[in-house]
Amino acid sequence: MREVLEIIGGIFILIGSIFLFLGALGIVRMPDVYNRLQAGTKATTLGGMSLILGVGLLEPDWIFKAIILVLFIGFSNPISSHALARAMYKRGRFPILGKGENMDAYREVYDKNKEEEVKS
Amino acid sequence: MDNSLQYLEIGFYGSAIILILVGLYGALMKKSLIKIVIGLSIIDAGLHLLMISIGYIKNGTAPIFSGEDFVVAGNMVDPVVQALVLTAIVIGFGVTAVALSLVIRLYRHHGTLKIDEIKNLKW
Amino acid sequence: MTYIEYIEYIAFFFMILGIVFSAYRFLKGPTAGDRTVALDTLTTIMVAGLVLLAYVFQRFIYVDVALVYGVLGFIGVIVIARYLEGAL
Amino acid sequence: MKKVIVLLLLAAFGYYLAATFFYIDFGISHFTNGVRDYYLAHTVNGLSVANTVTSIVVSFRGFDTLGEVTVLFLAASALGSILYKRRHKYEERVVLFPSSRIVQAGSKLLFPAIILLGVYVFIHGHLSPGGGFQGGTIIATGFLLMLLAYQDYHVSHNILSIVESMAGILFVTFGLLGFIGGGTFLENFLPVGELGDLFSGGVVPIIYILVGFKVGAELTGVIYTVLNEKDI
Amino acid sequence: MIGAAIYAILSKDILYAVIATGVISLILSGLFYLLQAPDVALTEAAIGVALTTIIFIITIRNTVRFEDEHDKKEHIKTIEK
Amino acid sequence: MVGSPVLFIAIPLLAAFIIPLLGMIWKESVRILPGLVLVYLLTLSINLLGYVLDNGPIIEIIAGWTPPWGINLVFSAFSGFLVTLMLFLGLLVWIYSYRFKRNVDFEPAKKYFILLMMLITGSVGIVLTGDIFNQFVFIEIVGISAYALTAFYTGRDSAEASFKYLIMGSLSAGFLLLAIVILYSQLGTLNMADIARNIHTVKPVYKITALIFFIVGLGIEAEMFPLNGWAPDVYSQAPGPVGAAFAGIVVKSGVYAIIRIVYTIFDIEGAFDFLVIIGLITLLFAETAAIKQIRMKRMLAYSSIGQMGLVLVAFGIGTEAGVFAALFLMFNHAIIKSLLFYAGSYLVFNSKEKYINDVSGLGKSMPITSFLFALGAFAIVGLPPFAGFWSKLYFLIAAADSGMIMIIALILIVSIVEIVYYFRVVNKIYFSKKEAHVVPQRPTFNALFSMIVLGLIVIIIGFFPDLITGILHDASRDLMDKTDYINNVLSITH
Amino acid sequence: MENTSSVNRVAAFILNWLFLMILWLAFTSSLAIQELLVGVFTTALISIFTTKLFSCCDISILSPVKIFYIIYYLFVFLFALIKSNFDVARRVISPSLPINPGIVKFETKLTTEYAKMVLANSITLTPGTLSIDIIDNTFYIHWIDVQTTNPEEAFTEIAESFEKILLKIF
Repeated sequence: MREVLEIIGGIFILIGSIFLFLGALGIVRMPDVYNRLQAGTKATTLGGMSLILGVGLLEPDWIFKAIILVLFIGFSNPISSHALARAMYKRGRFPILGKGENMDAYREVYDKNKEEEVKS
Repeated sequence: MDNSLQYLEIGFYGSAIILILVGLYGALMKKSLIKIVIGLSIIDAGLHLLMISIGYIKNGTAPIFSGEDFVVAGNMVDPVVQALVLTAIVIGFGVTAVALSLVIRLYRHHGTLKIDEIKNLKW
Repeated sequence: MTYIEYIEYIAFFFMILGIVFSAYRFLKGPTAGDRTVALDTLTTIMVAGLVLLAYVFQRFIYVDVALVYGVLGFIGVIVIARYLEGAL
Repeated sequence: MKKVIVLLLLAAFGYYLAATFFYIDFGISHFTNGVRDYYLAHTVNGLSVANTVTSIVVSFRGFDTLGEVTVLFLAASALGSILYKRRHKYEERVVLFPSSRIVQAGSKLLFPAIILLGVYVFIHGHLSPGGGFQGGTIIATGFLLMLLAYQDYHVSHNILSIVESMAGILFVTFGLLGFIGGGTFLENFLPVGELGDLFSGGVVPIIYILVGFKVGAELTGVIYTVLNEKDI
Repeated sequence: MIGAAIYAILSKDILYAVIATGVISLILSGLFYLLQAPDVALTEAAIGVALTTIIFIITIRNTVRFEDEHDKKEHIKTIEK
Repeated sequence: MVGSPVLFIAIPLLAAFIIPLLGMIWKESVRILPGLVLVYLLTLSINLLGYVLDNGPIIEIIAGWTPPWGINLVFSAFSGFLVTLMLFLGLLVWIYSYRFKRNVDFEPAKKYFILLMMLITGSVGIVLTGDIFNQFVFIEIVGISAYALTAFYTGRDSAEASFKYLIMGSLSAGFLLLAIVILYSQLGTLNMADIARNIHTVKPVYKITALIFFIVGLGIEAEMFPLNGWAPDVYSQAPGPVGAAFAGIVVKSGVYAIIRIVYTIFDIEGAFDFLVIIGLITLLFAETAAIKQIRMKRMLAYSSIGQMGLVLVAFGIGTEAGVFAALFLMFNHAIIKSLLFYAGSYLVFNSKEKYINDVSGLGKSMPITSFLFALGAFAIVGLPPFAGFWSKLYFLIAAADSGMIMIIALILIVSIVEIVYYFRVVNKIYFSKKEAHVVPQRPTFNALFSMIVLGLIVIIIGFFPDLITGILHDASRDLMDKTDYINNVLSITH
Repeated sequence: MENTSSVNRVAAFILNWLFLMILWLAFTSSLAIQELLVGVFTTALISIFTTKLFSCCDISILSPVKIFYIIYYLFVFLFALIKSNFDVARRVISPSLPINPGIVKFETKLTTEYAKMVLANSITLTPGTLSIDIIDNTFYIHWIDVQTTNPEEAFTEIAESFEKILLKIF
């Protein structure tokens, strides 16, 4: 049983570290803030979760704290990246847009807010 | 375990001293008041790193006698410097807060953060 | 060296590479948002790294540090985001 | 030119520091009969506190901690007096507009958890890493999250100051209680208990809990003062 | 960490410098952890990551974000570009 | 035993924590309580001083751990004398500022009194403690309250002075920390007596480095030469009583710390010469700067720096007579400089720029204040019937005994410089035409009371110096006896 | 009316207490009697003070059906998360950076704040999407590889599978 857990834990750790690395690579390669956030959030969240879970599997006593940490990371990371994305848009850093019509649906909200600000 | 950390050990003193120097440079040379405060806090960071690395003992473990795996006292790192650094960090935070409030006051009074333009008193 | 130790080395290697990459993005990065993204990524990598180090040191109580780290790093990012939003 | 001179001076200073410190070898113990070994031995036998750092901070060098708490208290007072404005309204808005719904809901859910984490950290200060300062800081950070997420979240200034004062008074009183039975200031007068239990270490955890409350209230007060600081 | 420190000193935009101090204290507490000082690492993380950042940021809000006006113009130019 | 030295720290802290609570119920209590605390501490310290002079020093251990493991407080003749002096001056500062600026709001008044009390407590702690890191903590307490008190008035350039002080203060705190860590890494202990016992085992390079860092770190508080750029600005921008508190209390504790380091902890001979040199440089620099000043408080500040240089020179002589002279100088400086600050700040009360010229002709409209100022001026330059004369005399005798003839000559020249600039002010007060725009301000009753007390002390000590020399001899003997200190501290049992 | 609200408050208190108690158990990872006592006491104290804030769900969330759905949701979510990661990995590694970013919007039928938050978080963690803002019922999503700008189609593409389950839970 112990050996099986060790093997599974080891694989989890490996996967986790690779995804952490990919997340970091993603924020280097992507062209603008939003895409960087995409890469950074998803990859690091899964990477961190699986690495911590792997450690929890290796040491069965630690599993509760590991689960709490995993839940916490899974809960807080998207919130912070959402807050950051919203903040960047509100500052007027518009995303790079791909080919297609009406690609930026949020722009109208932004323009409306700006108008109200100017009025007041 | 030993090997993986061995390469890191060489740099601790060095990076601490470089941090102190960088902070000193900032505190002495920069024109902006906030930069000066940042320099001070970097000096503090370097000092704390220096103190902790002095207390380190190779292959030591933290000075905590935890319940499940009782560790003998022989190979514990120095707890005294850790206590000192704990105190120093909190004090440093207090000083930083006071410094920044003074910066706000100065900005209100002079409308600028540049140290060259704030010289009603001779520097 | 056992199987687990190999895994640890590889994991540390990847994490250090990750730290280097996010540090690059931090130093390069044209806007404040990019830097904050780098900070966020760095925090997550560090949390994971701390847990792994706790395993390497075989001290259960070290995990507390990682826990606190996760909480506070998150709040730090929120602080910066709120400033960038113009709410402060 | 000035830059060059300063850089040269800094280089000289750095060389001096490096020359001094590289002779203090890294990773070995430098002295034979220092206080360290006594602390390590007596934290278990005398106090039955698992975390030696805690026992040093609270008991062996407890006077430092008293001073340190005072420094924070003074820093809070100093902030108040430096940034004082006569027409100061506490009802003033802390942030300009509320944050998005996601952050609001998330912080609502996380806030009790963060407070619990802080409490856990300072209650277990004598068993695991952490203690009053760290726990207090975490609690203050939790309040910071709420203050940032909501526009109309308020912490009562009076309650903060009462908590802070009471914790401080109790700290000093516990110190003075050490005089009971011909003891000294801050001396442990409670049974020490079993190592590793939650109820162990005599007055050490009690004092650290008080420190936690005090630091939490102080730092929340500092954050609140600073957040209210705005040009009208 | 040293890179972040040098960056914090040299950067013209104080906001970036503040974020850099966050990075410094992040890595610093990692080093404390490596040096077997979890208490200190906890303190450094607790104080350095959120509290120092908020106080610095509020100072920036109440004063100015750039070291001088020239930098501000440059910054606006890069945003518009 | 009548009390415990730990009360000097514990009671003010307790009061500082109680004050915000009481202030919610009864607003006047924030002004009264600090005074009561100071009165209590003053009586306690006088009692303890009497006990100590008869029975030898009191060593107080804290938390039940004997030195070198725990922190200890040392109340000996030397430290007890300084503590009594500080508390006395602190009480006068409190009396003086009780109604200073009647229109100050409740909140600032509360903070002012808390900070003032903690300033005094921190200075007392620096003097009492027997542990170098504990001393660092107290220095930070003093520092933070001093920064806040300097910036107390929002109208002036006080924030600038305070910021300058803060930068230098925290840099010096860094040096202090470095010095502490070097000593700790070599000896593994932080207790002063334990360090002093084992200092001979340390390699000289670490000893010298640590000593230099210590002196640089503590020199800020003691207004030593290259590090005193903050002093004139702070003195001129801080509220009047706070300036007096700096000159009388904080500087004393800084000098005490340096002296303790040089005399007790380290055994380096060259340190004494170093003190003499640096003291002389400080003295010359300060006096030449003082004569150029056109503002009242800056002049007083430079004069204060000069006096501290003189004290350092006296300590640097290194003999018991020298220490005695230095202590006498410190005592006189504390009393007289406080008097000068009190009187001076009322003389220029309503003047916007605080020029010396603004005091012209005030001798008629403010007779008592002017008289007291003149008294202080005569005393501090060392005119015969007053207190300053005796201290300078003892100092010259001590210097002559050690064969430092050059120094005597220098000191006499400097004294002439002092006479010039003080007499210029006195001359302006009495023999110049009154300037039209300056409105004289009558001192409040409290201020007048504390000034008159100080003036009486100046006169009494001038005529009966033997009142104080007994204690001073005991104190200087206590400082010189290093082995006794070590034995006393380390042999204490629980 | 008064009665139900107080009942609700008690329910929220109990839920909050339970939540914190589970957290406490996980933090301490021990069942020693002292830890439990202190835990019960502190968590009760904290939940008294924070009940007003803690209003995510009523007591019915403890019913077995809902718990089943929560677990089911977690599985769906985990699957999506893993898929999204491989998606990101593919995009990051491939040299040509196959992206076509844009912002789309769609409406949701969810009403409570918490449900929206969970949905937004899930969207952030699923393939190629990042929620930027919620205004009333409209989600604004940054999509790394836009396939359609039509709100309904975007909804089916991104969020439908989650929303179905969330509607059952909240």
